[in-house]
Amino acid sequence: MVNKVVVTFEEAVADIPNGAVIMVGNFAGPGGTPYYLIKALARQGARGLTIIANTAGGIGLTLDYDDHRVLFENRQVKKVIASFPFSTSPSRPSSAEKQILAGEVELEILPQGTLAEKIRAGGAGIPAFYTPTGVETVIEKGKERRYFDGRPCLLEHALKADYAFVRAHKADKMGNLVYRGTMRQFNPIMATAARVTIAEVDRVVEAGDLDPEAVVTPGIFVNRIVQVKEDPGFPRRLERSFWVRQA
Amino acid sequence: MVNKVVVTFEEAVADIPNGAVIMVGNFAGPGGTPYYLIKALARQGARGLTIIANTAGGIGLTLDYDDHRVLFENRQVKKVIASFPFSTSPSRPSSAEKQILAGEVELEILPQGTLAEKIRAGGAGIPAFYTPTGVETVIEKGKERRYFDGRPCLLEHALKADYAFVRAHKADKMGNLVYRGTMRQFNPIMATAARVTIAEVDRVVEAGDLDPEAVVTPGIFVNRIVQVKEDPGFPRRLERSFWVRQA
Amino acid sequence: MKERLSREAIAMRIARELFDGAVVNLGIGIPSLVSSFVPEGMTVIYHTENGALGFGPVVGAEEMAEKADIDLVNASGQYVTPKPGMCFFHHAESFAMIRGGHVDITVLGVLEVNEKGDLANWMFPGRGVGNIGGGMDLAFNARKVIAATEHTTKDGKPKLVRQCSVPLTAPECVDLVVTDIAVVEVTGKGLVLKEFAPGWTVEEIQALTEPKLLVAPDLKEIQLL
Amino acid sequence: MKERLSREAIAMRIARELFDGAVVNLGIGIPSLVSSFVPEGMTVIYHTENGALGFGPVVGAEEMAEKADIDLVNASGQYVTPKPGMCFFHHAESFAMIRGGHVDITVLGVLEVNEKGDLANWMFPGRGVGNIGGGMDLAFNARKVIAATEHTTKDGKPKLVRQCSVPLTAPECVDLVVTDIAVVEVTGKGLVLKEFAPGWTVEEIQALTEPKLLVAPDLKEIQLL
Repeated sequence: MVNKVVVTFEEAVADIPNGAVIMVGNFAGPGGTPYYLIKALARQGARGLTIIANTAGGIGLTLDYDDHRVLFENRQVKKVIASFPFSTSPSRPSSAEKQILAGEVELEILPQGTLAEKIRAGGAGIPAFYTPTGVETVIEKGKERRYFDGRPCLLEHALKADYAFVRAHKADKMGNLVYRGTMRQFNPIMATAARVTIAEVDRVVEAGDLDPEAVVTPGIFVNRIVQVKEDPGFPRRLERSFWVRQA
Repeated sequence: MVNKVVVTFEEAVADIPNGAVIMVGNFAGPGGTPYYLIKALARQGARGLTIIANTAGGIGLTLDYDDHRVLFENRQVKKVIASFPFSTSPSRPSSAEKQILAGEVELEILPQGTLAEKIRAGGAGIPAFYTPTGVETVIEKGKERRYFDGRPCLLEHALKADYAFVRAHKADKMGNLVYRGTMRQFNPIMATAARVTIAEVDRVVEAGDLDPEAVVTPGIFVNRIVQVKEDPGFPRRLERSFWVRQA
Repeated sequence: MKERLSREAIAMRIARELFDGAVVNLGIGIPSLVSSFVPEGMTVIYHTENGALGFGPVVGAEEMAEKADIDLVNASGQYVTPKPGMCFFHHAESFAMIRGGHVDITVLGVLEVNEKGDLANWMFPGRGVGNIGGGMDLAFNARKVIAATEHTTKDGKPKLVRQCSVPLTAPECVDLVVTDIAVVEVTGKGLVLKEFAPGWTVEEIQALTEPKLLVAPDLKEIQLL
Repeated sequence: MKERLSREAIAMRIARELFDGAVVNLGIGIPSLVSSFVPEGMTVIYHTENGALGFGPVVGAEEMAEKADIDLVNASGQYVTPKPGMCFFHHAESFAMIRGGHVDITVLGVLEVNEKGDLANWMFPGRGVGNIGGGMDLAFNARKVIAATEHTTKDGKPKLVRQCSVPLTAPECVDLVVTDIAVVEVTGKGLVLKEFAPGWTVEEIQALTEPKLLVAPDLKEIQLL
């Protein structure tokens, strides 16, 4: 039987070498962020990393918590590819922001939809695609412009990674993942685009315990599964479903 | 309240003009084929149609039934874009096959993955993309070749349609669709790529009656919903779930 | 100085642009207030970049203890509420909706808009950095782009300008600008003043606007309801 | 004439190429028989183009009345059975898996294979038409492509040829050819004969093969189990 469960977060990230390219699910708060995998990587200490994520960590949009900003604080990152890399509060710049402005970390900024589509392309074997987004803006710099039906578009290339850290609600032992509400964000596409995908989940169940119609990430995309063991204390009501019927 | 339900299949296809481009969900048998919408279009009689579908109808792979082959029999089609256009039985060529070989219907044949990705691109606002599939085959003819990381790829353009005929299991009145097993095939992507998407479903339910985590086609992609009123007699066990647990 | 519309009143005016069944994505700031003013009985389907459609209102401060859940948030990270008929999807599907033209209306904040409808709104003023986020895809691809803004900056400088001085979000994307003193339509001929706030004259509005305003034949006072 | 392996025996030999957890897509004909010979205790995850992974065996003739359901079929339209851990997805996701290199092994039928591993299998012989279907994406993109075939055509002509005479499915895609008399590996140096059917000599196999066969140092008789 296939069983992808790894007991500890330490084990799950142990083989990540210096210089690895890592995708990290993340968007506007701790929901759908692989919190413990990030912390384990901070302890593990691999350096010279390239991080692909929506933010560069610590943007302070909502809850203040330890997302991948800790990797910047530890100076483990050499490059970040993101759409929302800067703190929303000028008075509290993030570690990433300071390192980017000091030239210590390289930033590639992308429109969010282009970032998502590049990751999807990486998983889908599409080496490159055209998108209208970004023409005549800073995003166009260095990119090929081409017209389709008279509309200018930019050529964008696929993104792939060595590792993807994804956060899901439940996993079965074969690696099938289901999410909860807006947890999905970048997680399902990142799971397809990395050589090794590691999923942090609330609960591991047996194959057959997940509704096959509701599986979002097929198990073939997941290499390692780690179950969360403690409650980080974020507002969350796992006992309550988001499925509400009409009154 | 949004309510996209249309009572009859006749009404649902009434406005389709001559020359329309229509995507039709279809794959290896009647599962996921919008059987009654096709029949209604055959009765409605619009001509000069372009059909985008996996097959050109009547391939005889499994059950012999009236799929979009009836549109060819009626001589309503001028062009078909498909990956599997010919009958698998040389002794029983389909209507489409005869018309294609006689030069009466134009055929554009595509690899199935390229066909699917072109439709997905049409819905996703991606005007064109590169794929490795088809280089150095008949598919390359007239297409731009470009190398990515040394691998030759072909430029493929998005496909869009005026109408999409899709088959789903259930719809809520807002148009959210869930499928059943392998019904999905081309249906969810076609739903995104047409100006008007018409869904044929087993059952219409109220908003809130579908699990939001299991909705595959968001309602914004669906314009009209028609509920099937009779049993066409295909082998089907709607009372039985495909969700099986370990013994 | 004449009275200007409040941020809420700007949002109220924008809410009049919505229609039943509209798929709407609201940016942060004034745009986020629009959802409070949707007419009774009209269904508006809200889209959020992080993968939800058709969710309900933001969780109010008083309900926080009972309803806040990090797994149900909008693109600003605000807790929102579940609603019958909503659904979830991932980021590539979410932006496939935006890029594919399936979002009917987006309402975005503004640093500058010019007379061609170029929008600049992503660079933090004075910081030399900024977040592109989902705004660029929305500005390029939503069917209708409404810019929501005060008519002038805090130091009284026009935000409707001849030439944008900061990096663009998208060229020629804005359809309608709703400010605290005017409603201005972007047309092929230039900016057309369609509506004015109570008490404001064309000349007074023009004085706070860099490009020359054309005046609509049916110019009228802004109606909020 | 010496005895040749049955279609089932070819499938048995191919089953030995599978591994635990392998993601496998089987074409129609001989390839579809492979699933019957997976060793006990090994989990193979079957992929079908129409959007399922991890489903169970084909419904047998005797179970048809009880189990056939048009909503659970494989790419050949055969009814298959549900299995714990399976999942469903749409066609674009299905081919994203194939194109993205997530299918470990595909087993495909053959009209002709040449010494570079070019595969031709989509044109109906003699009809001048054919169905590309999902085979082209699989041949181009699966991690390992196994060609399953009789060694010669019905009229005794070699199917391992110097130059393909019919339109290609994909160039340089085949890794391993398993026939009714031999197992042949496609290498940068040419075709390498790895295994022979019981009783067959290298010379006899070469006589039915157009390109020159290199002989593996560890040449051995085909083992089926």
